[in-house]
Amino acid sequence: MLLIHCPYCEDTLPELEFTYAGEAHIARPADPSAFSDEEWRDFLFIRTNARGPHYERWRHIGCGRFFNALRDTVSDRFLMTYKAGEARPTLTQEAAE
Amino acid sequence: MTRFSAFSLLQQALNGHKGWREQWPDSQPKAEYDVVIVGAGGHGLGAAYYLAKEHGITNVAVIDKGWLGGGNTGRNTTIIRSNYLYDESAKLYDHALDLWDNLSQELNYNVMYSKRGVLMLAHNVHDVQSFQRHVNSNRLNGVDNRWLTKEECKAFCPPLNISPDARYPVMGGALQMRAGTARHDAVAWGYARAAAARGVDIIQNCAVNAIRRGPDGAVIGVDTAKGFIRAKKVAVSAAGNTSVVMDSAGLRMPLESFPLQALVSEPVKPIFPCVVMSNTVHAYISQSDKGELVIGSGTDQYTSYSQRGGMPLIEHTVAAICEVFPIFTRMRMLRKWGGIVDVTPDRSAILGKTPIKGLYVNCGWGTGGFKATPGAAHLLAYTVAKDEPHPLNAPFTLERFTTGRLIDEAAAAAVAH
Amino acid sequence: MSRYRIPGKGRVDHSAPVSFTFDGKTYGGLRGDTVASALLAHGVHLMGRSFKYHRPRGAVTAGSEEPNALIGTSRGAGQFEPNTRATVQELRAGLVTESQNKWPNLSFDVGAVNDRAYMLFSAGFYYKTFMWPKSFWDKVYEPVIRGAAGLGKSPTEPDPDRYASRYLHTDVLIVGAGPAGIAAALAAAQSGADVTLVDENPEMGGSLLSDPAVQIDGKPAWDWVDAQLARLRAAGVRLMTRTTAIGYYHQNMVGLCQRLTDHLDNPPKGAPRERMWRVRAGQVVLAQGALEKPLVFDGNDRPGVMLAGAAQTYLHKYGVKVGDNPAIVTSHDSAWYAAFDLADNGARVAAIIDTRDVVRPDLLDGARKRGIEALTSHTVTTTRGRLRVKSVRVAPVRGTHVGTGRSIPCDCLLMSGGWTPSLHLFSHTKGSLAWDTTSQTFLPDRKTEECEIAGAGRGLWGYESVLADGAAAGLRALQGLGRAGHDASFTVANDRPGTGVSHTELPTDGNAGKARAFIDFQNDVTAKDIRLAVREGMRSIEHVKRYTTNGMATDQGKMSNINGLMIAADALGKAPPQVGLTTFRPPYTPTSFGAFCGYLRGDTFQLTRKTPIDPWAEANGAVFEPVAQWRRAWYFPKPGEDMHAAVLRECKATRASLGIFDASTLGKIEVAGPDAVEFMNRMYTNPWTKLQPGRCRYGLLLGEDGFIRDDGVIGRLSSDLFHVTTTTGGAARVLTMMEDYLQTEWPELDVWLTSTTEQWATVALNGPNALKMLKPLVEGVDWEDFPHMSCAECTVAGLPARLFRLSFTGEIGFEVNVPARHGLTLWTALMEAGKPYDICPYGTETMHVLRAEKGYIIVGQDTDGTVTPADAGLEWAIGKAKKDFVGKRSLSRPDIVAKGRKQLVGLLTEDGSLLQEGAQIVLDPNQPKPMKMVGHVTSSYQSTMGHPIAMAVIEGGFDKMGETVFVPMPDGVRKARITSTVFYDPSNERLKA
Amino acid sequence: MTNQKHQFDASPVLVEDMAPVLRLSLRVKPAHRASLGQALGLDLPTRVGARVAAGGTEALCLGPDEWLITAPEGTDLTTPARAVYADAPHSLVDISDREVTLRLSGPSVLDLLAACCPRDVAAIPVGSAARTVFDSATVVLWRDGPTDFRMDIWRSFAPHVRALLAQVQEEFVAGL
Repeated sequence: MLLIHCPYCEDTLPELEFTYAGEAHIARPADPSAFSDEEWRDFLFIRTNARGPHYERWRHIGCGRFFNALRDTVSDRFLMTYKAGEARPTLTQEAAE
Repeated sequence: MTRFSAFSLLQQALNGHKGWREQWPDSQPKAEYDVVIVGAGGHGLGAAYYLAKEHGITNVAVIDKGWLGGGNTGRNTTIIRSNYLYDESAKLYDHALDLWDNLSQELNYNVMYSKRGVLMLAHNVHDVQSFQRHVNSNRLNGVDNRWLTKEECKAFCPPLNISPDARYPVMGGALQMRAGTARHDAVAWGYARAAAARGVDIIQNCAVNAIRRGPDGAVIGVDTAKGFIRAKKVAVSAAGNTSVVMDSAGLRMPLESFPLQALVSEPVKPIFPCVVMSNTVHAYISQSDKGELVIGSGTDQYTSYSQRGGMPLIEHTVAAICEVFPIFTRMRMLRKWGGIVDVTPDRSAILGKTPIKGLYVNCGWGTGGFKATPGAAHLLAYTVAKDEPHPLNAPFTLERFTTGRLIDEAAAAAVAH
Repeated sequence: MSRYRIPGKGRVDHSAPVSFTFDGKTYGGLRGDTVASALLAHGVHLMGRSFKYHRPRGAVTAGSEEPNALIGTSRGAGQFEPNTRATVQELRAGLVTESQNKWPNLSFDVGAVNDRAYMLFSAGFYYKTFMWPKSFWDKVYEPVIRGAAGLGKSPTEPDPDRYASRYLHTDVLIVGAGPAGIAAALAAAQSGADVTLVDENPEMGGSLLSDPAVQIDGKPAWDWVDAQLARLRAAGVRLMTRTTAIGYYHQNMVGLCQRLTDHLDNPPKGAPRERMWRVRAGQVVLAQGALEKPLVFDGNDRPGVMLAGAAQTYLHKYGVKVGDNPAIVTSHDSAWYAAFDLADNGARVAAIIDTRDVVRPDLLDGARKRGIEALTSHTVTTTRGRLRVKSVRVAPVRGTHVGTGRSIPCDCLLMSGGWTPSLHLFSHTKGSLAWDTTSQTFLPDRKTEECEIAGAGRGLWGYESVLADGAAAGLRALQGLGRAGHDASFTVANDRPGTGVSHTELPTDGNAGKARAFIDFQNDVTAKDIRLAVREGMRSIEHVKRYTTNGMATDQGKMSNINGLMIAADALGKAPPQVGLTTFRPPYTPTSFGAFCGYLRGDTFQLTRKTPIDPWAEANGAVFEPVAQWRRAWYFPKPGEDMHAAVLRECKATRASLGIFDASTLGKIEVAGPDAVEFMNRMYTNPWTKLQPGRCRYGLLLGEDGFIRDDGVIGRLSSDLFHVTTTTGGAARVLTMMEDYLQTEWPELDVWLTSTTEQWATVALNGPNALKMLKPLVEGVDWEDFPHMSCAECTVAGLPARLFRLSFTGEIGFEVNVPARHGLTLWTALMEAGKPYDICPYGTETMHVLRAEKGYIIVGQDTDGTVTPADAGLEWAIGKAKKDFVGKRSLSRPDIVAKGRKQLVGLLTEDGSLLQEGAQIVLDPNQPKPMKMVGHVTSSYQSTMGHPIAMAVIEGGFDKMGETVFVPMPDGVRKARITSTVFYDPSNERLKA
Repeated sequence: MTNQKHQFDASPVLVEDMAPVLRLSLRVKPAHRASLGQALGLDLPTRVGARVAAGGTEALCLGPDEWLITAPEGTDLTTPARAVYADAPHSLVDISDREVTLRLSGPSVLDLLAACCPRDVAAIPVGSAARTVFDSATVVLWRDGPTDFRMDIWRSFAPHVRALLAQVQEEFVAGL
């Protein structure tokens, strides 16, 4: 069972208080009608499925907030978590190690 | 290759089994192949075998980053069935079932295909409606699947608890008698041995780092840990790692990889005569030839390549099994392990050509890949050889995610009201 | 007094006899015995039969790694368990045990014929045969193979025992309470850290309990252990015995299985049998020690052949001599001490046979002093004896060359092939191992978790170094927590340091082809099987393991992995690390399913939600159905009524006058804030801007993929307050989906969502008399301005209420929402007020029928996640003017606008028969299989109109109105006409009134 | 109810039903937290889990824009809140009946909670609270004293939680 740091509660808590919410930073287009079928497919279905650091979303039952995380999908180790709406942080070397 | 038979076994027994030769050589890569298959699981090895046998294409390499059969082929709960809801799925899996039926003889390798019957339990009115729909559609598709009352379920599987006050009372079930289990390792080994005998190179412990494309965009080969290997046709059959491999060819996939856990109990004398699946409580159980209860669970909630998986899910799976089969609480878990399953948005496979010339893909089997092994292998071989899909896998395209023609086995079971 | 028990010796209580039965025979033992030690005290070595060859076997170990001595244990009805390790099961009064995998009995087992034909049953033999004739596989071969499978028998009755679980958060968790673990605990317990020390055995002390002569800081080993445990207790350290660390999961989560009652004569009422601890530790210290390896030689599996360390444990812990006349064969110093201890306790040691050319002089002196023949550069080439070893054949050995041997009589043979660090838990963390050439073992290398490995688990030997290492590990753990502490040192007298060498199978002076040197005792895997597997092309240890089943027995390779690896590596001509080690999987030792279940059994397996009105339904004979997490009243049968009769009565009563229905399970969401209407416009397909406060509207929710996800009637209570209802099963999903969009996509909106599903109890009233009956009970509603699809806050029967006028039946209908605590009060008040109208309570089934007659869909039944609003004939619910809403873009995808989609229509059978829900529909009933199916029946009921009705999705159904389709069923083909889905009161006359 | 004498000889924990109170869910953006607080006469805390009390009214911060407010039944907080709605838009929803509240107290209460709460309950500071999970139920856990807790449970989940608590209590009685 993972331990996850909630950036809103500023507390590190067991996975059972969280639900996974898929890949992060896939913004819904302001005007979907302007999207081609291919662009819309990418938005709906295409996922990075990264082997290694993966930008993803979780929701904490405690505060009810969705937030973002960078997790290594090989070790399942969380490299960082940050609030929804914050820009995608670039992966620093030390964080990766 | 020594032909396997009771006679050869006896013969060898008398001379101390000195005469057995290796079942497949440890091949080193050649500079060029007609077809390179990435992933030496049952699907990839099988595809190589059918390429050689049915299409006369023998200059084939199957490349794997690890040992053959070391991925999901050797990590699953070996359930084989074809009683799927949508025609496309039912026909695809039934094709596999037909091949399973003769696989031991075909490969001269006993894969122990055991037609013990697969019983899918209905726990509420919605399940009943959904399974009736399965049963009826299967019947008209000529796929064996029939409805059992809860009493008939109990008679077919005595350890079953059909008490009405159970949290998830059994309201009946759908039984496919032709379905069952098989010895997973034997499938990989059998295909490997038969493919190697027809000249296929099986290259183990050789990671494929990238799929290389020429100026015209077509595939020209693969970069591997053992150097560049030229090939005009590359078929990717790498299960959980498909996204990563395809990405190297510049093709992003509608896939996510999740941990899937399974476990076995200590071996006991025969107690469990069939395979039972309960999608409502996410528990799948059968008893192996060795006597172990083989139990599968649902996927963990987060994507992962760790092949680990957490404790809570296993607790819920075991609890679900003990709720449906209360006599098993004093049985002991012997071993639990995890695999990585690649899942598509509609929970159906992708099997066919890609927008890239010479690149073919077989992925997205989710938790159901093992049962499809001979069928997927057979159809992948066809698609690669003919450069066009077989009618059976034609619906399982990448394009469906653009056009919206999904084959949504998951949604079809969607619960609401 | 049992023949092999040494009076007064050991840690067992000689004043407390305990009797038990084994295969029906009663034996006497002592409190503190295991079944194995008690049987050995009676000279009983034969305890089991092997899996494949049914060879007679005795206990080879004294611990949880035992592969041979597996027995069935029982306390009474439903309390039987197979495959219990006799070396672990403590005696308790009335314990009933039996041997396994034999017939008719343990000393004469017919299954042993397999042993005669062993040459046939080579590794992987079953892959090579049983294929002809094909039909024989199902009918003959497989049934026979399965019949032979398994060890013990499965339980056959439900288990009356309870199981428990607990979370624990601790600073330092130390696994293993041997010298290293105790020293680590002492170090970690400094400066007030919260420390937990666990051990799988009933007593802490580990190997020290088998080495009483050792002196630590001037104290005899046992006194030292007692003193340290007292110190730890005083320091507040949590000490847990009979507690096995079964798995090491992410981020220092360790699963512990604590066995609470299996050793008790009479467990207290309510006590759980086992408790699963889910421990989250800041730091973990693994001090699990090492496991002794068997030597691999012909006949190394006979009863009486045992690990030397085990014999030493039986002697010191249980006061049991495993034989009067033991022979010892070893490649490690440790076995010499076992020989000495046995000799000092009256055993006549036949000989110490050491494969090494050079042995420490002090050991040779020790043997000489005791008059024990010591044979270096020698090996055992075979053993004799049927159910018990009688003699061993001993021969000088130089490399692989064996000289002429001689036979040495003995009544047991104690072997030691050296020791393997127990690294199972470390491997669970995916920590890497490194091969140590000097000790010929794998040692822990790269760590992935906050953990330390101490003592023999790191390949150390001898108490002084192990104690020092444990203390250092404990200190490092403490520092890892950012706390300080000082290191400790221990002085050890009579220490027992040791080294040894590793072997593959030992050479034999007999017929090598016939030699049967066992590696995996339980699965009957021999050295020859490993070499055969390699010869057949199995190059990875994983392949070797799976092909031979080496290491797959219930000891999970604790006895066999390293020996198997050494031989595979030798056969491959590679160094062991190049061949690799199979992954250790949790659990560390087999763990009961019950322990994993914990509280998730029976009533507490998974929660069942009940409404405030549920008690009334139960008291009034309702039949219930599970819907999502809820149980809902399905129908209310009167005496003698079946479901069909009850439902038809409920339907008719409602249509004729008045029906009452508990709708409390419907999901309810309060959508409030200045941007509420904008939010609703974006989420739902419908337009909301023009909906006036006090009015309601049917709302349709899609997924972003354009398929129907949920629906419900939504009331606008004020300009910025919506009362949203969802399906029962959809409530949580819908709220999460809404929160997701609000938080992630539209954070700028001033609107908030609150679940009020359980704030309100909801009672639906339907029927021509609904209005008449309700009016007098209501205050605060202007009936002049309260048409169909209105809502208001008011009081009903004096209770604060939200009143909705809506209908899911086609009759005049209301939904009364009152605060949940008043739900039952409201219900009874309405039942009372409804008496003049013969008010009729109905359940979900009647609700389904009545809505179907009006063609109202049920999401999840008439839709299956692949249905668009157009498919369901709900395009009218789409706000055409709206530029965007969730799912809109997907509705214009090529295959969504394509012809021939399945569309929701009504069906009436020609012969007036009832169609089966889920029945498939075809246009040509005479076509061959596989048939082309054009759709299926989604809903089908006996209706109040005297004939059954059905809904179905059919390809191009809207253009097929009036056409005939066919429903082929096993008992014949039904003909049905495609109709509108609205069967009842199409003009909605009845809603007006 | 809550003021009855504790008797630990039966079991080292006491589980009691508490009388209903007024329970409101307040949602308001951080920018308007202060003015809402003023209107309600509370300085709404900003740290998740923190509580403030004034008079009989108490506010618990459940999230960055979410507060759980309790007060004696009959207290009118809606009117004052409504008064500032125009300048401080918010949502104030009566959820008094959504949950029921149990009081859990006694020397072994931390062990009782540890049976089904995955989080480290002992680490919840006295005087604060947390929304967390108890087995499969989402609950709000108020720590009023070292061994004194309140647990708000959705009404339909309460029987399940009570059944679990009862089983654990029997373990305490059995002494194992």
